[in-house]
Amino acid sequence: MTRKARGQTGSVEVASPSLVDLYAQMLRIRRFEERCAQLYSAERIRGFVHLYIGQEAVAAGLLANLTEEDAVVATYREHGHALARGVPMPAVMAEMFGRLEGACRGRGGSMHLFHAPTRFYGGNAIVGAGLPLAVGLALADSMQGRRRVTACFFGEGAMAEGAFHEAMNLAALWRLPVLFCCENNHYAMGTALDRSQSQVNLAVKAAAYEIPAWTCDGMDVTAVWEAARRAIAIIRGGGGPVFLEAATFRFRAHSMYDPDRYRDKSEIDHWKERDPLLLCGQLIHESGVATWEDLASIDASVCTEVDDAVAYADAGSLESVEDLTTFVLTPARA
Amino acid sequence: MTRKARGQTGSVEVASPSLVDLYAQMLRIRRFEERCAQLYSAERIRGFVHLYIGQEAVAAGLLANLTEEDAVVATYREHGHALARGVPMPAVMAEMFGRLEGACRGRGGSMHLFHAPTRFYGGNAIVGAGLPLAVGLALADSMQGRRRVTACFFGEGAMAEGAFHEAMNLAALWRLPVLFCCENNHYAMGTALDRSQSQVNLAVKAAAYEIPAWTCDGMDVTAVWEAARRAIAIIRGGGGPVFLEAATFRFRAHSMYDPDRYRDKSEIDHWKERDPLLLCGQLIHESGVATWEDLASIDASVCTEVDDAVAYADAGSLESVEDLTTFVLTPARA
Amino acid sequence: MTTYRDAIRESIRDALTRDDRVFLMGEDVGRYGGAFAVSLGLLEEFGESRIRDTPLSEAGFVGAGIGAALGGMRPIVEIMTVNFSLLALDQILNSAASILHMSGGQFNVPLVIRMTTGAGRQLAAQHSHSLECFYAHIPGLRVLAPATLADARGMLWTALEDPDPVVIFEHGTLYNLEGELPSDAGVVDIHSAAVRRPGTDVTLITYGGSLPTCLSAAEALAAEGISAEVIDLRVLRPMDDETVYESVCRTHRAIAVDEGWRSVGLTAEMAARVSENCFYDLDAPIGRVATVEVPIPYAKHLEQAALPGCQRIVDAARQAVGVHG
Amino acid sequence: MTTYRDAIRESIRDALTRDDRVFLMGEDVGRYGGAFAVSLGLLEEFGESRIRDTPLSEAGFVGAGIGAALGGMRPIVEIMTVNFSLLALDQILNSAASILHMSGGQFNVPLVIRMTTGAGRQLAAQHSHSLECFYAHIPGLRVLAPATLADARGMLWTALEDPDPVVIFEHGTLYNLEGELPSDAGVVDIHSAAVRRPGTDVTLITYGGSLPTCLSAAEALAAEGISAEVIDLRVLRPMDDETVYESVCRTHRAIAVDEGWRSVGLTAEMAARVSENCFYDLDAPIGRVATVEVPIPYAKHLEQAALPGCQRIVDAARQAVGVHG
Ligand SMILES: Cc1ncc(C[n+]2csc(CCOP(=O)(O)OP(=O)(O)O)c2C)c(N)n1
Ligand SMILES: Cc1ncc(C[n+]2csc(CCOP(=O)(O)OP(=O)(O)O)c2C)c(N)n1
Ligand SMILES: [Mg+2]
Ligand SMILES: [Mg+2]
Repeated sequence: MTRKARGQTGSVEVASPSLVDLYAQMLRIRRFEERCAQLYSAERIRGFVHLYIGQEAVAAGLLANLTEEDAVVATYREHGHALARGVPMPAVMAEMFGRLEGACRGRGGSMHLFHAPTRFYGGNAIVGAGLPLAVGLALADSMQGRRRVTACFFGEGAMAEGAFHEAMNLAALWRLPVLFCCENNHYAMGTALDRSQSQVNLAVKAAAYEIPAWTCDGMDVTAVWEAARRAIAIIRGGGGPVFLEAATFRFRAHSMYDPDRYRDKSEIDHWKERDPLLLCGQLIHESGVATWEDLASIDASVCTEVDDAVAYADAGSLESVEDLTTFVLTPARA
Repeated sequence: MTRKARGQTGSVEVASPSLVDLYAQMLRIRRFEERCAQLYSAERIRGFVHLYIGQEAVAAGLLANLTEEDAVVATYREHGHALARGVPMPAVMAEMFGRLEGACRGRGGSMHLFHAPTRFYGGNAIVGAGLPLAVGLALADSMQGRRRVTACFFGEGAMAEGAFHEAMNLAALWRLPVLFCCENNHYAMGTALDRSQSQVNLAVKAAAYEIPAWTCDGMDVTAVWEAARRAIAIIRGGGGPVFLEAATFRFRAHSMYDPDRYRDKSEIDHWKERDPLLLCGQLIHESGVATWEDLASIDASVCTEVDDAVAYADAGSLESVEDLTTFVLTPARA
Repeated sequence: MTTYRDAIRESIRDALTRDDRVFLMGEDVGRYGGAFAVSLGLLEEFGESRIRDTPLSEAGFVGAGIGAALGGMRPIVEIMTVNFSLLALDQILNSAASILHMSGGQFNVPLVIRMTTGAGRQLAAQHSHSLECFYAHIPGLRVLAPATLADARGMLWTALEDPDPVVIFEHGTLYNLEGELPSDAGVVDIHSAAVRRPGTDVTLITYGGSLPTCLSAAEALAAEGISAEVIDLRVLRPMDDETVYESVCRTHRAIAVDEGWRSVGLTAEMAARVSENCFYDLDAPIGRVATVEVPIPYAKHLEQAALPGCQRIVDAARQAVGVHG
Repeated sequence: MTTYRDAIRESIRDALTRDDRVFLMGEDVGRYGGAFAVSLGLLEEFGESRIRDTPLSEAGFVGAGIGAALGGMRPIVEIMTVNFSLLALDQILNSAASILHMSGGQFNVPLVIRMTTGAGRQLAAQHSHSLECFYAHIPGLRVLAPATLADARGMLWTALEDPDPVVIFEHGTLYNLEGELPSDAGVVDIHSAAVRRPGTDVTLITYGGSLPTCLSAAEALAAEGISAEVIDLRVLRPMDDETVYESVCRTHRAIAVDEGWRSVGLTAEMAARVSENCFYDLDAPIGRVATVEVPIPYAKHLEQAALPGCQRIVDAARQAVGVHG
């Protein structure tokens, strides 16, 4: 995806990505995570791993609107956001292997991907805790007169946390440039939205903070892209924060530990009919911008990218145990 | 004020208090606190003391709707709620003197009045922390099939806390019998409402939780009484929680430590024109239910009640230092 | 054969059957069956009202548990893990632990809070905490750490009979612990520590998830002719001193072992009490084996290097008895 | 003559003048002038953006401070008092203290958090906490406790130059402390403890609000011919051991003094370290003078009975040196 930012003050324009770009981005996430699942069973990856499969359109569509200068705050379900943001796939895979070559030298793992070059601020695994961080990143930008946007992703379950409430109020009160993106996949672990929140219309809840809020189809990458474009135009224009709900669904269990007893197969199958890759592929086909063959060759190159990432991670080294306590406090520069 | 409760299942009716009763109740609070202020300057009362003067109509009007079986949760600004709920004035004054005869044996002080006989659950001094307690008290009632109401008082500043958000959602989700009463006195210490919340229409904010919510004139005791009556009818009818905003104002500083630099005298004077005692007195006069002389004699007897409370507190004793650590853990009954 | 997980489930089932004021509340305790499958099946048996799924609102539902306890119920509130309990710490300290005292003895808070604790499963910095020390610092709480099947089965029962708030820590690595449990297993005391292995040369003082590690360390030490006594504190607040002092005055040496971070943690309290009260009986300084002071890293080799393993305990014991090599 | 309060205000003013990335944020720091009048006048001087009043949202604005630090600012976040800091503890532990490590060294969090601590003003159970021990337990934080005018003036400066999160505790009873301060008073080190009064018979180890109490205790002891050395830890994390050990190895006796509750608090860590490292130099067990384990009562005589007063310190020191009377 081509991005260009016209400095700090001039207007910022992001070239629209092609449908094929978006498709390729989603496919990278899908194939990467399918491999992660295999590697988890093979015990090459450990800890908690939360797959994003089914939700790819949200990260791909929204992040295509950001410039290098913008920032991203995500959750423990963030492989997709990291990849779509441009964190190199080998660095992500190596991190999950616990390697020194990983994005965080193996200290973070699947739930804590951080990447300075792309301003990717985690990888936050305390539900709701990322929202105040995003508010602060945006506060820094607004105090420094920078026209950057901070995109903050979280699930619908997080909206019950006090941190959501406090962060929304602060962002609205101070008119900060935050794009709050709620990925409503309808479940928080085993808890369905209507059993966790009295207000199931999430945009209505967000609007109560005097924040412009709307919903988009989180399975249609073009719909997400368009909705995010609108939101970011408002934010960059100084209109303060925007709340965007993306209605989506996770096709896999909450984590690799989850037997997924609480959802009917029928419900999952119903959503799979609107698999974001399927929808986007059809759109591409209908619009004729590419052929099924083209998509097949994209798949091939994506698979190669994943293979290479695994090989890179495999060949990686381990942080020395002597360095266990580095990065706790920074040694005083004598 | 006469109260009667027809047991746990039958319909519950509370006789309407007379205007004069309400006036007397407010006057008890006013005179009590005027004396507290003097006693604070005289260093007979210490610690933090938050006066309720100006807001009397809210506690008096709302609590006149409760039965003995109902519960009350208040804040650190709770002298008025305690008195209007029926906590004996001598016990409240003795508590502020730190006496063994105080409502809490001198352990709580002004900010922590508790009283089992009237189901008065504090006296909570962590802003917002009382709301989840109220939700739990109501949960206990609903699980036990009791038709009680829990009235929970808090300030508009507390609505920015995460605890407000979490409690409102739980109460609405579980349709619990809580009356959330926000006493909007327009300031949280030195912070005006519009500088602390993006949404200054508090009922709109509350309604976003799918909770019936409205505002009443917190300076007019009859308006508060009527609004609370409506709310409690819904709650007792099984309609779940209700949010009631009472628009009011504190005539004194936030606490005895506060120089009150952040408010114009003109703003305070403007509100004093609608002093709840003044408004109620006029109403009584116009409606002719009592004469100025009657009100003067009420004042006289209230002053005697306050004198007696002070005398009682004065004559009180001190908890023995040997008992310092009682009420930390209950000794196992051998 | 039963497991630690099953023992806890049985004791919850017992309580729900015995007393209709008891209910279980927390995130995913119902439909999901509990993040660690502790409450699996209870929803079907007791229904939605008593096996109550909550939203993600730790402060809210813990506070609601406190209120429900004040309202006459006997709530068992599950905080999924200690890592999330900080969000409810204000409610636990400033309300649950303080109301009895602030009210001058008028209101007890008969609340039981259960949470999983500990590291060892490569869950990284935010999901590997052992913060028992924070709770053990708070007057007004009773803090328990079941490390055996009998305690997993019995402590909850006794806790529910306590009029005051009780916090129970279940170490994540213990859930699959297997063993026999008499069918009539029931209440256990929640006041005293227990000697889990008698010994004469050195006392290993520990609790919870570190008990198995200390028992293996004692085994290894025995092989070298060092007889280690292993004490399971069981109750982290209020602590039972007598059992510990009696042991140390016999062995003249002690090692405090805890999976929490070292500074201002539980090993500090154990060491401070013993050195204050057994001063003239100690032949060596009290060793402290705790977690290295670093946010727990994800990589297995780094995580293992941070945690107190068998070897570090053995080395500390050797040093205490003056054996080096 | 200046006061502790003025010294802090001056150091904030300095920082705001020196570095435009610095700003002060918290409840009532602006219009109100700070709950303890520390920031009085700064709003008029620096404006609303840099003297930023916040809503009642401790988790929210502390988290925002962390984010702002990540975004290149140098925030000074004021939590009105330690009593409310529990609402932000998750942000402080799981974000501020952990991000540098979780990110493998990519992101520092140059945040300074200030809060008032302590009891003694009859504010009762919820407003009288001394929870420094919780923060001193957390790897990734630096924890400071200025007890003198020079430290009140200098520690904030040094803290703002630190790339990592620093938590500063200001004891409420110190704000009116008066004294002389050189107009050029500036940075101080934030690594070492300081001997505030030299002595030969016993070492009193303390910090913050208990320093004045220990100095009066030393005075009283001197009158009886007992020479007490008084050490001000200054830095609660990471602790400076050398200064303490050097002293205790000279005096052979030590008393740890802290206004926090006794169990699993800072006196435990002081006692554990000293008994571990000065074992063969100690002539008596280390005494611990801390707050009685009870929610602080409102009544003055009960509150005073709970807090570590001069007399309890004197008695502990006497006992350590073997004088009874
Ligand atoms: C504060 C907190 N409480 C509980 C958890 C355990 N937990 C992890 S993810 C999750 C569900 C979150 O649901 P949602 O916000 O909808 O995000 P999703 O997982 O659906 O993407 C829970 C309960 C946690 N990590 N943090
Ligand atoms: C969690 C918490 N933060 C801060 C404080 C300090 N404080 C006490 S009252 C108050 C203002 C509360 O305002 P509001 O909720 O409107 O109630 P009011 O005092 O106006 O009645 C503040 C900031 C506190 N007690 N608790
Ligand atoms: Mg979800
Ligand atoms: Mg107010």
